[in-house]
Amino acid sequence: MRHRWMTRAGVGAALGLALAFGAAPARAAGKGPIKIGVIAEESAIVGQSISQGAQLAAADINAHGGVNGRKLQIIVYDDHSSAADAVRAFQRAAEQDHVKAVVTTFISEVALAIEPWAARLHMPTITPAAASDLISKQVHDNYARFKYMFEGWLAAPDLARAVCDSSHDLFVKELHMKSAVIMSEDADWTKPLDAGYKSCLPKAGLKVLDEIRFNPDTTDFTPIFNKIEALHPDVIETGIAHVGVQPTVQWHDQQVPIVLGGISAQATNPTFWKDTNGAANGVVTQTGTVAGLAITPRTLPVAAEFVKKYGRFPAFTGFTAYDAVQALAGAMRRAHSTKPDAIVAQMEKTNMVGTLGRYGFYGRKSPYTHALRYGTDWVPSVFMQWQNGKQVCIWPAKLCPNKMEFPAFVKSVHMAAK
Amino acid sequence: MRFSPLVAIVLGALLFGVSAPWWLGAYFLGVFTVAYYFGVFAMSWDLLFGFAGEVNFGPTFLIGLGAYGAGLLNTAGWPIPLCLAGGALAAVVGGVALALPALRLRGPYFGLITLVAVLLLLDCIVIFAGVTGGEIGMMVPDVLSISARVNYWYAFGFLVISGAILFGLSRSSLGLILQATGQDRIEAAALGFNVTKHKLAAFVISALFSGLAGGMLTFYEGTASVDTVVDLSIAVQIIIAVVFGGRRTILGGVLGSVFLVLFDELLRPIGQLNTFVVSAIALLVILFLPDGVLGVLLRPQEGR
Amino acid sequence: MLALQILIDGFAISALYGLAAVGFTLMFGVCGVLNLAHGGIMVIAGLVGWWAAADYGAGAYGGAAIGVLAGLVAAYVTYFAVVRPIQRSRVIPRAEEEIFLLTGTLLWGIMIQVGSDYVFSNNPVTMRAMIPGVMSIAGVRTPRNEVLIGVVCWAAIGLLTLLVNRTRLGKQLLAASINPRGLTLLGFELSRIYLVVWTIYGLLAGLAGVLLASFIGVSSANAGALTASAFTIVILGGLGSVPGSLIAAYVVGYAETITAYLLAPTLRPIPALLILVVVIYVRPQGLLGRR
Amino acid sequence: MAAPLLDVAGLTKRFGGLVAVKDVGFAIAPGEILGLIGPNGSGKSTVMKLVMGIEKPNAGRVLLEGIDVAGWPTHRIARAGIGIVFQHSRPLNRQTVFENIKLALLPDSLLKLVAAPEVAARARAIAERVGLGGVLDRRPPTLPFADLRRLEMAKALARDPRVVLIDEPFAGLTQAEVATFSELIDGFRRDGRAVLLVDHNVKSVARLVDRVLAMYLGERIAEGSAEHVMQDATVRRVYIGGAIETHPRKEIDARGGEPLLDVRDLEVFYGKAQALQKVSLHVRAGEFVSVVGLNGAGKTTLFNAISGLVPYSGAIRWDGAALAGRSPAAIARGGVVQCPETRELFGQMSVRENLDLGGQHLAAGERDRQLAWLLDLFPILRARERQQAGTLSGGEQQMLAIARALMMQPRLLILDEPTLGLAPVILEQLSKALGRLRDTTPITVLLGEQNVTFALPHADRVYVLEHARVVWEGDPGRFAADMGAGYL
Repeated sequence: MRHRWMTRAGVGAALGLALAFGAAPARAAGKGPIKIGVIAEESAIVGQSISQGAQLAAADINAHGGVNGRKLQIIVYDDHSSAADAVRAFQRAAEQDHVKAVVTTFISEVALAIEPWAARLHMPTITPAAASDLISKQVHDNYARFKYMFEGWLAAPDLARAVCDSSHDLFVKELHMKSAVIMSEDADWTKPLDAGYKSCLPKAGLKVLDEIRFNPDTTDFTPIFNKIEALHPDVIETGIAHVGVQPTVQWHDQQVPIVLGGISAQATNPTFWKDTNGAANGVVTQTGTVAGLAITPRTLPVAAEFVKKYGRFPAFTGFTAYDAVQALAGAMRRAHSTKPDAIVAQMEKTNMVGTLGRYGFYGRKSPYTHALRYGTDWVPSVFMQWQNGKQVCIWPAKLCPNKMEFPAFVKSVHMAAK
Repeated sequence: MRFSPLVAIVLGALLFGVSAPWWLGAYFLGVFTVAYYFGVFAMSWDLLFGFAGEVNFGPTFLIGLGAYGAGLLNTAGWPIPLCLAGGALAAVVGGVALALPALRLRGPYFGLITLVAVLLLLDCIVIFAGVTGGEIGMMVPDVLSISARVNYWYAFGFLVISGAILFGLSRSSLGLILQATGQDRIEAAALGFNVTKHKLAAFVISALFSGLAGGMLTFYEGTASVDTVVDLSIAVQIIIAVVFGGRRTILGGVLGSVFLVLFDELLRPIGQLNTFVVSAIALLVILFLPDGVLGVLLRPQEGR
Repeated sequence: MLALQILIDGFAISALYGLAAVGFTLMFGVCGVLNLAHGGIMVIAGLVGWWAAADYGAGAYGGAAIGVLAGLVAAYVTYFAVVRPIQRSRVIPRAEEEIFLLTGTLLWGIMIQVGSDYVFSNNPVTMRAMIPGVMSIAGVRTPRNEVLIGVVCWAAIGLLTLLVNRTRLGKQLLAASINPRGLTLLGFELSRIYLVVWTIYGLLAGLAGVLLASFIGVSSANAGALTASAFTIVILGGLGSVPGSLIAAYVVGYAETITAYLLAPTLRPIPALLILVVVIYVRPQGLLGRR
Repeated sequence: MAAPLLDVAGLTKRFGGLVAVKDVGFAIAPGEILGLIGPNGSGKSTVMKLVMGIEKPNAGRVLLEGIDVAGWPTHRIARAGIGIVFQHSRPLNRQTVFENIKLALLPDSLLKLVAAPEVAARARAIAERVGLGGVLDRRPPTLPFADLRRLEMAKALARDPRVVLIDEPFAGLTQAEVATFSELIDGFRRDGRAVLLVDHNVKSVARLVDRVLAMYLGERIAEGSAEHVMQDATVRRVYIGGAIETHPRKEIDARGGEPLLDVRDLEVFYGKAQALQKVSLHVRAGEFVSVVGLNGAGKTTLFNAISGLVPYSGAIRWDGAALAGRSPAAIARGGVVQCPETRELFGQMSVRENLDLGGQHLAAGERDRQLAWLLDLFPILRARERQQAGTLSGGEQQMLAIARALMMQPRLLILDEPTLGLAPVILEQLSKALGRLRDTTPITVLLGEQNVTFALPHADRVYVLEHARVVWEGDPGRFAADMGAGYL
């Protein structure tokens, strides 16, 4: 009896020792490669593209000699799109794996949960897709504390501007449309987006008939479409990312006779046509780029590499993550350091040719400090339309000569023309 | 007096816990910090299930109330200690609300109600995403500390105190009476015990510790999210931790929690599939070792 | 016009809710098992059906058939790998079998969800409409597929009703739900009856998953929500009561549709939950449940 | 006689439409032991629950030392001074015997977390008194059955109740143990407590009680000394039935050869309680065998073992092959069909549906013939064909249960306690049907009964089961002479 629990105690001690040894290498963070953490949801294509884009950038950088004589190493963490998992992964990245910078998430709420941790742990952090203006607003309002956070994609107010600019050209000038309904999921990033829509769409020539916000859990969109149809708008300007497949398929199956435009993040996925069984035909959305489009000289080579390495064209986050890592590497090079404050100072000076346009951040005077610059001289923001299984670029006209095409049931095109 | 294996295990665990900050890296300290809070969840659940005999499938209802209650108060500008108290109060109110049907219903119906309570809380959080952050999570302004060590000590201290209180209660007169009411409420009443009063007490105690731990976890992580404190998968994790560690042992839940959290973390390199593997292991334990680890370790004692 | 629209829209979604719930309630009624891997099984059926139709080239109907089959296989695995070992275990105390079954199936459901996450990603997918196009019902434009789904759901429910009430096998199922011991004494093997129920259950869940994929789409992330929704409906209708579940499915379906039309789409799930809370406190056995 | 400690009057309890207890009253003085007897379903257990507050009475009063406690919650009644010893003991298995007794001594308080010091001494004293002094540190699962019953006694004693209710005090105990328990209960009398012993029959409690109250179908049928009640005509009719008739069939007795059913040395345990002890019996093809015995003697256990529903040791052979290892359903399909005491009808299905289920194993034509024959045998079922089985009267339900079993065309029909809770006029109909069954078909029947008058007329042979053992075997003609007096 007595020796029996002695063995048990022995087993316990062995377990403890194993833990101690397991933990020991963690302290020995030497002069090896410079580590960059990537935290995103691997099960989602948008998230997977983030880690793939980052890996690709690191491979390119390492092929050209690395950074300050050291290689870049990407460490990927899966956050299952949960704030808590993301924070836990962030802590692990900072404290256990000693990364020097973090590229994370396409969800604004997750980015907002990470932002205070970036501040607390002084970790240069960039989100390649989260669009909420709150992220950059916090940097603006409390620069000393939050300066470590960067938005590597257009903030929501700029996204709204892009939608208004393109809508003016595409829907008002070309199709003579007059009215729109805003249809957005209830999330942090759509609040500034909707506000932007409401202020700039009328200026662009589209009267806003209604704003419909819905639960991101919604699966049945029939009532929403019926409600919108009753208002007889010419176009539905969306702000959707959590949902995408379902509203698109139901729009198609129910033959809602109204153009579906705005921002539908899932529709930018190359797999969207297959996911919707072709229901995406005719859908217009804002995106980063489409296959075959050369926004800058870097766009096509990176896209080609991506297809070569991962077998398919990435979601737009593949490009933004690629650019984010390039920007971080550039900042480290210029700073000759991996110290957080030095990286941040150099990041702010970034002015490079990215894959989606000229890459740089708004300064401290802008209300959106550290958000990506929007504009024809910077990132122009491309609009695409699904046409017979292909993503076709339709705006801006300078880059995209293609015409819009709509399925026969979208009657609002002809009604407006008359 | 014989030196019981339980004492040896507890002493070993305490030694491990106290010495850990000197030889564990910051990150693993963080892992244990989370595991300790889960340990309190598990102990609170075991008090209700193992002693009062109430199968509560919704421990996360109580935890979520505590976490979100504390978080919302913090957003409103309250200091952390008051927020924790407020969150615990919210959880206790929730515990009483759960106890009311529990006292009227038998069999599967009570279990169902606890599940519905979680769904309801989940929907409320999603619907009022404006204040709660919805499915993604709510950021709270304050954290306990940003030092992994300090956080570890908070969690460890909280675990030891809660463990001592809950284990003490389970071995006290109240624990005896609770077991009697849990096993057969008619017989317990015939022995002169007011079953309603004692069950209510069990719910309140369980809710109090669940809510406190939920609030503490929120202020450790800086966020309260559905995925960490409300989701049914968390309830499952708690139940599994208890079943794995040993039902009706109170302390077994801590063992199970540490195992689950640690394993989930150690298996992180295999990527998305870590949850799959941990679930599979837990399923096997449930199928083949229903008495749990501590149950097996302590078993020889009974055969005297 | 609006009323008619609500009537038509609510009908199909309610029928789908009903179909997803009857298998679940039948399982509890006859076998006493609350299968918390329910949503996972539906998701598997939908995802495999989509895969077979889109990638494997089985076509809309072939994909649907393969999807239903996948649901059946998933149900069998649930039974043989999780439920039966727990029921036959010598080490699990009988009194605690219930909680072991619930945690076991819940764990298994998580494994299904994470596994299909891994294989299919959590992107929502939709199966091609079996009959594309729209038709006009009293002036309301309705997709033909939605009509088809309503018809198929009710055909399946009708077949199930016929099976239970009109066939010898059905009588055995009914008898097993009332008094399993009595049935044993009449020389019927309960294990065979349980296998039959799991088969019916697998087919129903598979069909519901496939229809769901073609109506509103499925994603591995839906697994928990689908279980919860079936569960809510079954509690509301009364555990084990098939007609109760159907009534509850329509109550929930229409409550949601009406809210979405008349109040706001964001508030959609609220009324159904409020009804549920009231029912639980006032009539915990559900609308048609027996205690 | 001293003023009664417990004074019950006009106690009535209805469950839905069923009146389980109707206007029952009794009084127990300090130091007095009252036996409350009645067959299963007579309402005696309900009376006990009403006194203890486990069920709430619809009418009547329960005076404890002059205070009406009727309708109080159980724990208040317990605090007021009534203790109960349950028949099925459910101790806390993870705690020691000492802790189990200590539990019963604890105050009903949330705040007193540590037991008062005198509690331990009290617990030890009580343990000594009931004979558990040597096993204080053991855990209940390791204790023999009798000690578990002692533990129940100890728990009831802990509260020092003025009134003690004891349910089936001697069930499952050996003769030697019965003696020590009798002594223990007698001790309660000497303490000046009022004791209510609840049991199936007078015989087991006769030596102990001062008075006996007999119940049947919820009503009091007799009261008085044990001898008086045993001689009471109504009581005898309830337990034994009227005059015993027998109709021996000579040709059956002459037939020897291999028995169809052969039970050898059958032993069954429920946990630690022995329900059957070395029981052997056999039934030959075409025979009508009755097993008589009071409730709790082990009849149902015997039949359940034959049907494969409970695990057993010993051998049960059917038609020359062992039944062990076959599923209950397979045994039923093999021709051994049980019509259980609980009837196990499908309450929400119609009479016809119940019968059809029984006949599902038969070919279509055969099934129709069997159904027609059975509806002739039980004409009342023809009239009720579309009615839900659950809404039938008790007698009709019993006939349906028998008919449903017969739909399977059994080679051996096991009938367990068919008379349970039935009115005399129904018994007569049932008896006639059995007679016709015996005389017109080659069926083999194994009947278990408490009611001797019902069991004997058709029997070819009789076994008497008492206290888990077969104590007598013979032909019905000799039963009255050998067993008639000692049966009750």
